[in-house]
Amino acid sequence: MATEPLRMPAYGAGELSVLDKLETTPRPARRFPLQVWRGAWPRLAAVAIALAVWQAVVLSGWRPDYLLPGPVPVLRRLAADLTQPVFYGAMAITLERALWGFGLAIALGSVVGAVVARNRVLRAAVGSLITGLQSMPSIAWFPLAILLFGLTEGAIGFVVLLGAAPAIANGLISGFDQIPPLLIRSGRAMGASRFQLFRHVLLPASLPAFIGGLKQGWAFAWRSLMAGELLVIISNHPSLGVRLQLARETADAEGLLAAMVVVLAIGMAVEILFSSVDGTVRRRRGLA
Amino acid sequence: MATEPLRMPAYGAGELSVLDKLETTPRPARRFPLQVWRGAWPRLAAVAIALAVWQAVVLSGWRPDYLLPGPVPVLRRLAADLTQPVFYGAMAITLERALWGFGLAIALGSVVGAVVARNRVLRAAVGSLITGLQSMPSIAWFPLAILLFGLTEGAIGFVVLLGAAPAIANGLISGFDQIPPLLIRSGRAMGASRFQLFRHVLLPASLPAFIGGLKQGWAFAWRSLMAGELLVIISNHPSLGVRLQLARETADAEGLLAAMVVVLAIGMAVEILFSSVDGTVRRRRGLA
Amino acid sequence: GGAASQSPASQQVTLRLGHFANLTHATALVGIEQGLFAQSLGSNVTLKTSVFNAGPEAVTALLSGSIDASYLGPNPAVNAYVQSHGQAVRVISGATSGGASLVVKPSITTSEDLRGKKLSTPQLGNTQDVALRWWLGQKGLKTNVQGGGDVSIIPQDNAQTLQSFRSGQIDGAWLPEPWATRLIVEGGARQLVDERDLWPGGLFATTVLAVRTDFLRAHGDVVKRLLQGQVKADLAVNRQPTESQRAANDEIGNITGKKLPEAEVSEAWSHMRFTNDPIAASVRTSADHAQKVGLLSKVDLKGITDLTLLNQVLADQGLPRVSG
Amino acid sequence: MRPAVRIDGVSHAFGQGGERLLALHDVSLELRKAEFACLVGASGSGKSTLLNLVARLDPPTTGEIETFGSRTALLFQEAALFPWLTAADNVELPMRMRHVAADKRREEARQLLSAVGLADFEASRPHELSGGMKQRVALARALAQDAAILLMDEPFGALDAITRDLLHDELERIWLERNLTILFVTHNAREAVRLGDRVLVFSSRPGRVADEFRIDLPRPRRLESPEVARLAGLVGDRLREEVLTRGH
Amino acid sequence: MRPAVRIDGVSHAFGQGGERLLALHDVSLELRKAEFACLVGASGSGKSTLLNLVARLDPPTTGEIETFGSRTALLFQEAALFPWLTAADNVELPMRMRHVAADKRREEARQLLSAVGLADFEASRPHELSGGMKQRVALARALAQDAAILLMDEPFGALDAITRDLLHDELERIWLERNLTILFVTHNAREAVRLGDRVLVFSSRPGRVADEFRIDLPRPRRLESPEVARLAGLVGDRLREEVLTRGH
Ligand SMILES: Nc1ncnc2c1ncn2[C@@H]1O[C@H](COP(=O)(O)OP(=O)(O)OP(=O)(O)O)[C@@H](O)[C@H]1O
Ligand SMILES: Nc1ncnc2c1ncn2[C@@H]1O[C@H](COP(=O)(O)OP(=O)(O)OP(=O)(O)O)[C@@H](O)[C@H]1O
Ligand SMILES: [Mg+2]
Ligand SMILES: [Mg+2]
Repeated sequence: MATEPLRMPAYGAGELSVLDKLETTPRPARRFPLQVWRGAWPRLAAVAIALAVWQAVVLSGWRPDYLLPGPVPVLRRLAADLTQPVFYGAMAITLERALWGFGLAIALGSVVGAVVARNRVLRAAVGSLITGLQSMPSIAWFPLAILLFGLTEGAIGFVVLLGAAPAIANGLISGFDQIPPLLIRSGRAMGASRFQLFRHVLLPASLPAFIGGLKQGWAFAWRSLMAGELLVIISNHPSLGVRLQLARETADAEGLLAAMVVVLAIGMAVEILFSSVDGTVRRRRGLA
Repeated sequence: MATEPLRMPAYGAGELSVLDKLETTPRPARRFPLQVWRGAWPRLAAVAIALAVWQAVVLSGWRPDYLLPGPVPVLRRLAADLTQPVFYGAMAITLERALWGFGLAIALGSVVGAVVARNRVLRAAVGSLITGLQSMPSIAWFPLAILLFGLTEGAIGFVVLLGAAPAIANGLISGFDQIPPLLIRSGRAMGASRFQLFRHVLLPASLPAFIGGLKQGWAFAWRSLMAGELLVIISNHPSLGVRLQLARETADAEGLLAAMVVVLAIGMAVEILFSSVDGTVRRRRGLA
Repeated sequence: GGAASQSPASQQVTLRLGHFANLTHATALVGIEQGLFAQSLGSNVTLKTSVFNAGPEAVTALLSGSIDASYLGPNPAVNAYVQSHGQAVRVISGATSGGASLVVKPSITTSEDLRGKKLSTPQLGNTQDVALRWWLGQKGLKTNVQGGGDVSIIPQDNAQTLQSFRSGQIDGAWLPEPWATRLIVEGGARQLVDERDLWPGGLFATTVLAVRTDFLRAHGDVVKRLLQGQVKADLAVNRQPTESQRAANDEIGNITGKKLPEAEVSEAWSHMRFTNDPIAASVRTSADHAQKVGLLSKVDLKGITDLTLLNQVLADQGLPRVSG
Repeated sequence: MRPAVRIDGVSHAFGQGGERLLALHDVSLELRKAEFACLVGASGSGKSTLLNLVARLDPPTTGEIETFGSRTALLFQEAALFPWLTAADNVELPMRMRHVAADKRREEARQLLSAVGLADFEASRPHELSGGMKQRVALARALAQDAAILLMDEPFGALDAITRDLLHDELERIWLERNLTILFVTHNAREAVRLGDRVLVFSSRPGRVADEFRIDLPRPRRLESPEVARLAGLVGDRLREEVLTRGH
Repeated sequence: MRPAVRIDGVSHAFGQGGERLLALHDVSLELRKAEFACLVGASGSGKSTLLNLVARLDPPTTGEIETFGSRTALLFQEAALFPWLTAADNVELPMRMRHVAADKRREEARQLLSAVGLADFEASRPHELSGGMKQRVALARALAQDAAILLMDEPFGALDAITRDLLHDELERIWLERNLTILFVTHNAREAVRLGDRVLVFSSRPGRVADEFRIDLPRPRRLESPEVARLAGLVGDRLREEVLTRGH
């Protein structure tokens, strides 16, 4: 295909001198710290407002402070926890399990979702089963997890996997469902094989929806993990799930709230991560 | 705007005689029972295969039957349950709570999602908080639920609401994010007000993604409910969540599996409902 | 009775032992913390402990062979026995007795005052739930499983009970330790009934040691050495209460990252008694009561205990045998 | 007299920093009330960009655009129909937004659709329509907006000559009847001459009005008439010159 | 000699039951190897439908289509670019699918893009391109498929006259060089005559080949030449007749 380029007006990328002139118009190139600040201030404001409301409720004396402690003692407790190495051990264990389980769930969920989405019979057969599994509470899987894996990390992983994989599969399926048919036809018209269509058209086209599915999947994984961590308690490193449960079991309101703050912070951090990936993806394809 | 129609070739809907001729070609109009059968057989096959595998594992003697009962005793137990009025009472209670809680979650989640999605500052502020809340395990909300509502149905509703609303809000947000910008511009070019844009463009455009979000929300609602039902136990009609928990606490494998079958069946029924709505929506806009 | 078969001394055996991280499991906590189990088991047995959060997981683990023996409450032990048609487990020793009471608002002083009130128990059909219903029945107060009757019984989670008691939504509860004490200390409740007063000799099972039947058959010698450890730990707990309290609390701190307040430990300690006797009679009586208040169908608990090895160990140490 | 549209020193750039692309540079333009102006220019010269700015979909990087309170309707280059609405509902939507009574808007939608030759396709959804049919529904929808200023981006690009001819007549009729101000982008110089009071020739990147032709031919004009062909030839030559000299 | 494409008694209907719409009725057609056939017809007459069938994107309701093992490339009426790929990546994709080496395909994509006048826009994403630019990227992508049969659905609809002229030359050159068989849908009768060996006139709903014109003018032809204009007039008249007599 030795197409010799035709002599044709090569439309340039604009006249630089004019662009330079435009640059002097009031649209300054944002500097980096400014950009960070623009992203951060609404979050900080939200946190500040939330803390203020919380403090106000506590100050109003609505409930005694052993039932509803204020932000100050809770944050003090959290700060105390943060000085203990055991806390970091616990966090490390929990996060490791979360990543492991979530990673497996992504793998399994994607494969199942991909296979099911494009196959009419399979979809009719197991499509609804996926949602059925998704609505199964984690504790129902405990006995099976122990039967299959004993008291091992595997059992926890199993619970997390069963919690998150259906959500991810569903996310992928609904992403596939929303691909404009023209794009698929375009891929087919190119002579794409089944796999190529998959790899080069379906997957990238459904990426934004898939990221949404991953976000939901993460939430499922995390909640399943908080429950599943009660299966195996590692001495000396009580995982976050165990901390939460212990705080609840000992009616330790401060401890519970401190643990909740940690859960919230991790959840928000993960969301920020997903959002930034999502933002990049969408900006690239002109969706944002 | 009294546009008098122009005399222009009105292209007809095709020549009927030719269509009649085409009708005789081998593409028979499907009859209704046939259609139902086409939808049902893969599901039935899947159930049959699942039961067969289960039975095979049990027959292999891998685990004693008090740990892993076979499908026959479990289904017999389920059948026995189904003859008891107390079972239906329990189901009624659970389903009522689910519908209530899910309904509230839809309302709250949609409003929050809609407000947050289209507002840059709010989105930066609470967007990640939503996912943070979503990853909070239900049990963490128990103390707050009791503080706010006491030992009432309200407390259960609260837990379900907090479980499902974030998922629904996230579904709507990610649906909005995926709307082709051209459609939004098209609405704006029509002079749509903020609300009209919302009502006539954003909402319908994000409907398929929103339905996906509702599906995820349902799963969250249901799982939260299974946990939340342990908050307020009505002994007379042990709700499904309590049944599940009791079976677990008495190491009653048969009972647990019977309850799991019920959960699975309900989850699948709900999915079939959602799917059919989703299918209609997508068919209408040429996505299926 | 189980025959104690011998595994060759050279063979390395792993004993997987389960327990909870709470005070009713003090014997296990002390035995582990002070190395008494490891000592008795000897060098060719590897001890692996698993901490459970609640009974159901312990039972599943035991039934599925993920652990070989576990300290647990009488309810889970009975469940494991009944569900496996009397095959899978045997109770081979006791550990703790007592430590449950009815605590109520200070304004309530007699059983008559309970009329029309709301009381909580940890779980529908568990030991305390049965005890409360039985006791109320004896006092002429009617209850039913629907939560109606003269006194309304609301089974709920113990932590939740403390919270709802503090916020005035219930009037009292029949609870195990340390919850009864916490309701007294943190909620201003008073003790109306100490469950010990209702049982002959003040003894009723709170924690027992159960072992898988398979393991008992295959490694009777190992189980016997485990029981030697249990007996040693029991002696320690009874003879040096202060030191044992510290050891138990240390072990709880090890596991959960947080120790209990010392006052709470010693208060709760005083409500319990530690004994090698599984007090199976109380378990059977409780099951009878459960049946009578309509919570349980008839169960056959004959053969749930196997005290042969325990009595051998006790005899070896010159201690009195237990009858179960 | 006040113009209908005033575009004053408008420049527009896309992107940021080094990646910036100047799409329009210092465009100034006035449209009289009830004027029919056609815009021709090379592909990528910034015609659509200009229309988007006039419709206030984006703010210009510099410069000012005024429409003096008149509402604008924009017919996009792509049909941009709402896939969840039938053809008739798509046409009705702008009327719903203006709170036109249901009866009235149904009737008008029907009339508009039959005016564009789609009387039988009221109930069809966009995905069931051919490319040219979609474009015609979009035209009907733009006309349903009842705006004083109509911005049309190659509205007849996907239509056959005959349909196009008929729609030229129709558009001219509506333009006269409603006193519309129209800015009409086309690649067809004849079409521009056939319809426009004025033909603006756009130069390429950055877009600028390079030249304009006043068309004084009496109406009705015919696409095939020699005068139209002659003027179209002039426009075409001017555009060719503009495109070819500015290349490189 | 065996034809390149054989369409034999093809009918196609959309929808089901009473809602059925017959888009094509009993279309039979053969394309010789290396033939350049143009298809003109009213909007909605079924031209796109026919192209979709030939590209095997849908099975015809009745009838048969054979392409005798040759691969087909379809240039859709809409550009149908992949929004997540840059212009260059879009053009490279069909080569990736054929496992062309990375260097080679990068080089060829560059050549194809500069052939359609988009050398400076390799790195742009579809949403950053104008309508005509998208169409040109799609053209480059179709050419990158290296198929023996090229199905083109109004590929130059959104292009200005000058760019169109240049691309006519380019397409003709490639067609000769690669011995392509081309089925080219257009609304522009002149374009059809300028390019085609044969011009097929499609009648409306249901679509059918109503007439065909063999164009024996020597190449290279010029769009403005009087012979092209004359033949285009004939084609246009035939189409007009077809459209107007078949309406009502
Ligand atoms: N969203 C965008 N981001 C970056 N560049 C853009 C964007 N939209 C348009 N451009 C660039 O601006 C220039 C003008 O585009 P525009 O769509 O206005 O052209 P046009 O005159 O309408 O062309 P056509 O006749 O092909 O439709 C082009 O070079 C295009 O690449
Ligand atoms: N997916 C579909 N479902 C139902 N009807 C359809 C569908 N696609 C096309 N049609 C109908 O088939 C007929 C032919 O459409 P087609 O797109 O082939 O026309 P065309 O000749 O390409 O028109 P144009 O020149 O406007 O692109 C039209 O009446 C159209 O409404
Ligand atoms: Mg344009
Ligand atoms: Mg078409």
